[in-house]
Amino acid sequence: MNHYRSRQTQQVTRRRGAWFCVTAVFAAAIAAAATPAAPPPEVSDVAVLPPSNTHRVWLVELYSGQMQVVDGDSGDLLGSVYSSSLSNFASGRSTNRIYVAESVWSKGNRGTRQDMVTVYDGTTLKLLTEIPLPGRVYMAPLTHNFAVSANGARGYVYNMQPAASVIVTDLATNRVLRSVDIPGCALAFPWGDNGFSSLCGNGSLATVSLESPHPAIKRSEVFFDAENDPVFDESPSNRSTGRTFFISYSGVVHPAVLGATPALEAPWSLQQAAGLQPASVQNGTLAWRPGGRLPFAVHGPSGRLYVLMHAGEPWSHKKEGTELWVADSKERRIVRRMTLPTAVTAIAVSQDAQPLLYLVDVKETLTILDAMTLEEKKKVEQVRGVVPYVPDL
Amino acid sequence: MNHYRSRQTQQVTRRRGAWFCVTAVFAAAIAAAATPAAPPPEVSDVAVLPPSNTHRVWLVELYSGQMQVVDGDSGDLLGSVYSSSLSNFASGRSTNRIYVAESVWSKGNRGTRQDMVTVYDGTTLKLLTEIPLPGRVYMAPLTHNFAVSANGARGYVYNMQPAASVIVTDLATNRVLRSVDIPGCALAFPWGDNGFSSLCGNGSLATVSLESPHPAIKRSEVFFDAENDPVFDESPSNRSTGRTFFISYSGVVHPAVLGATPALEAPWSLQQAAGLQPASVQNGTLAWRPGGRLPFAVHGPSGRLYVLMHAGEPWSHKKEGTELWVADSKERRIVRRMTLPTAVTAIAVSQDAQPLLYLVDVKETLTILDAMTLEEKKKVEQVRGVVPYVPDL
Amino acid sequence: MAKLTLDALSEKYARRLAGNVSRRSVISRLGALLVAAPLMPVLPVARSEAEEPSEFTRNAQTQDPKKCSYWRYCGIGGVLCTCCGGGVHTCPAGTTPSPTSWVGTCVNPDDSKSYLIAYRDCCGALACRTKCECEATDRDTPSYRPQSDNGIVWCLGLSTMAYHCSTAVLLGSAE
Amino acid sequence: MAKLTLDALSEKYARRLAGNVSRRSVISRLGALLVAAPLMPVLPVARSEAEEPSEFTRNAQTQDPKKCSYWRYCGIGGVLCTCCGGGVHTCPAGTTPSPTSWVGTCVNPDDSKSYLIAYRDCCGALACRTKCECEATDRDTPSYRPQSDNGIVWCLGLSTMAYHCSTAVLLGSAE
Repeated sequence: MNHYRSRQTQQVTRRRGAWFCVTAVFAAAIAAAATPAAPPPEVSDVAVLPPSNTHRVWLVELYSGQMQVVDGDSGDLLGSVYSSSLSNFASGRSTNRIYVAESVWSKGNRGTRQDMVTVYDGTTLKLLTEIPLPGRVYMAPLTHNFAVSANGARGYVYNMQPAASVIVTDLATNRVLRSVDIPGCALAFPWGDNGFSSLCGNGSLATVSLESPHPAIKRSEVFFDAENDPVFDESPSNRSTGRTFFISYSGVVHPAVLGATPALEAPWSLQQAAGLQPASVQNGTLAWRPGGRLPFAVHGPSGRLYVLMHAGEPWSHKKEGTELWVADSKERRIVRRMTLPTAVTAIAVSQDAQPLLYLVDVKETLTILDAMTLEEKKKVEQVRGVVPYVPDL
Repeated sequence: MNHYRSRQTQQVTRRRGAWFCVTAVFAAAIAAAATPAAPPPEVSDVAVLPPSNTHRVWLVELYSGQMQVVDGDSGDLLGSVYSSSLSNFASGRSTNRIYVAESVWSKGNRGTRQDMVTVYDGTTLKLLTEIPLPGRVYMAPLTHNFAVSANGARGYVYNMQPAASVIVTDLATNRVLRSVDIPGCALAFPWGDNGFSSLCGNGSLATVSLESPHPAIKRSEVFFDAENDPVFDESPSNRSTGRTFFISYSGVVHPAVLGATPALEAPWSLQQAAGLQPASVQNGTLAWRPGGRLPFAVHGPSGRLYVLMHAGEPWSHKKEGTELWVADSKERRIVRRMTLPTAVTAIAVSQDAQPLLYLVDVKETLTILDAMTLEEKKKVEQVRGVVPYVPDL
Repeated sequence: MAKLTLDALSEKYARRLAGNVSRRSVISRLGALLVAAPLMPVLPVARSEAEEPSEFTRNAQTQDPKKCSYWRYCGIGGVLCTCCGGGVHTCPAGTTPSPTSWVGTCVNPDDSKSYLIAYRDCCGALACRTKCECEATDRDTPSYRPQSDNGIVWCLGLSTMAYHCSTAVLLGSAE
Repeated sequence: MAKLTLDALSEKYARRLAGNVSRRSVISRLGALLVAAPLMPVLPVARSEAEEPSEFTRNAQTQDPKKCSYWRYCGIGGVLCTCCGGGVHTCPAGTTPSPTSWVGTCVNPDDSKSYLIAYRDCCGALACRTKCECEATDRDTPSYRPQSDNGIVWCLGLSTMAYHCSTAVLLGSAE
């Protein structure tokens, strides 16, 4: 359970003086034994990450902290980024920067609280700077607790103390720009470079444009039943296109294109798209329902929507997926249902023309599939409590 | 692997004003529905530990931190004490205080290093104070990296930066008294109230009496072969009686009574005590050898010495025990050999007349045996990376 | 972070509020409160008056408070304090009850009556290491309805934020 | 903590020291150094000149540096950097080589010759999460002989103390 292990290193002496003494005693004998044919000694060096590609995936430990940068083709671990517990990770444009929104206490479980965005270089993984924050929500991490604008220039940190707000940071100058109150709402789904939307407790969407110095909040109509059939926090969204699928616990998909004026499209049912009855929200009714830690992934170019489904009653939205459903989101049709041999908690998909689908299951194995054929390409075992993210999404 | 889980709690409103509004709306209806027969509401309270007894055992997570106080009779968890990673725990007299020697960085993996002894009340487990330290060895924790005198008045913190020293703290006034250099030596085995001994790299013992304001170091003769057959760091010792068994990797027991002038007794072989040949230190020679994380425990009143043994070659001293050997240390005779169904990494034994033996195995199960009959009394599963300590030893 | 001192107040009012309305309705009304304006009415999905018992309620028991199926835990999420040196309403030594709690309504299978339960976290040490981890997600809502989201760490305002375990305090009858 | 800057020096001298003496002898001499006075001679247990290979040496391989049995790892303890984005002598991105290292002597089974290996930790992030954990305890001594104790965290003196993984740097021939 704890993977810290002792290791063998050595401090070879305590005092220079002592060394010279040793040298004097043995120098003659050693000099005679020199082997001129020996290979030149290796030098300790430090790796940099290979150039980023579309098959890079992040494995984030939600609770204990630390993120692993993994190559999706080989399954190899390329490097790790430290974080404190309950942190959020986000990428700059093309993963040139890695941002960690974290809360650290000066004495571990006590002392002074320090909220910050910690900035790492995306290639060397070196810590570049820390941006102190006036606050940050402290909770089991959600993707949209912390997000970065499409061009990588702004960071949005959801805060709740307990009034809800989004702290906007300038990632060029590494400072906080402003805090925007979002009463009754939560999270930040960025769209483009100059704004974000938040989900609200009454079933609407709040949209904040940052063009003006005093950003106004625009509220959408109520478009889902937040009491009886809320949409997932982890509804999938693309920061560049604004294309978002707000998906409810019962499996109703509310498509939207986020922007200064969000376009909300007519909802459809995942179950109906599979030729089944829509799932009921009545207690005791069994149906295929979406669920898990990260139950959704969208391949933007093809419009394919991947969903973890399980047979369950209402409010079973955290149950892992025993089937993978693949929907054509344009045709609103389930094009594939696949039984998962081990229940899966979280998925992500790459955004290129030969996309990879990443699945982390309850046995802590990462399985990498061809996202089009669903053929297995790679398995990595013992990934230990992580969820997969495709950065720069 | 990570056992932090999200949980359900609630902040019920954001603004008092809003509450009053709600109250106004619903007050009448609610008042009418009051149920006078309802039981009085429970109140949230905080437990204190039951009075300590001889069957209390500590389960210490060596790497990630945190210690669990467990009742050896029931196997129940009584309470937990936080620590940072790679910390040491020690008890005051009769466990009235719990001391944690720890190193904390102000930003988790970076920032300012803070070494301290953190003091907890042994009954309420409340943090009482922190004693700042000028340093502390940072390593996979060993029992004698940090120890407290028999009367609970002094703490001894082994330090290496890289010069070796022991920092003596006054646990009545919660301050550092002095630092004693112990060149070439390590650890602190306290004896009585006014001194400690350390093991040295040449195979001798260094003894420090703290009666005088300028403590002198007395060195013993060399009594073991530190190069080829060193004695275990985790050699068992009793702070009140000074009775110590320095046990070598090959299984040679060097009995000692620590004190201002340590009494070193003639060594004996565990294997010979079992009617076998002594184990060789030659590479490639197979023999029963002691090994594990905490391979030894001594029941003081009876003089019984419990040892984890395995079949192995030299330098296999970290291999877990597949047999438990029970020695009568007075008669220098193995009185019992028991096969362990699951390999055991660490043991401890209570000091009373009906002693309990605590074993933690590689499957992370705590097994509690009657230390006299070796009958199983209790099993606690999923104890997760801990070692057992009997406090006040 | 802002010090939260609404504890007694919130439980008191929540209890009165919940006195003769279902837990769902309470959530609905409190949830609506969080939205300053406009208060769009949300029509709940039509359902029968006598709703089926949830999966949790069907499997609840009253004998063993160290099991997730103990009746009071219908809305709990986290580690049970009963396994950590605490009790059903008692924090383990050295930890502190969280300043706020959520109130749920659970059915006691012995008398088939509904009772109000306050879920109160104990904060202090690291998460209690035990097998007793439970997650009852009945009406566990997303973060934009934080009043019933079991993901938020509500140890806020205490000198330590570390979550240790959860209690289920009986407030009284809900009927 | 004292900043350790003996790195280059220590490796250099250790290598020269170890040039024609066995690793065991080096340990012995360096160990003795740590004792200021008196330098009591310790008589090693009698052993033959041509010692049997250790269990590690008998099972060593030269093909896969992501396995504990890779020949250079005869004295390693911890997580292999080869599994963590580093290499046999390369720290993963974002980590820093420890300022000190221990020098071991390992036998390459391909040519049956002994080579000097510096075990150098990479420090920075938390411990690398991987299956590649190894502990070769050949001549891993107790803490009172710290020069060969694999329990001590030697990231001392760096701005971060956190251990991430271990490398095995080939220094040259030991024969």
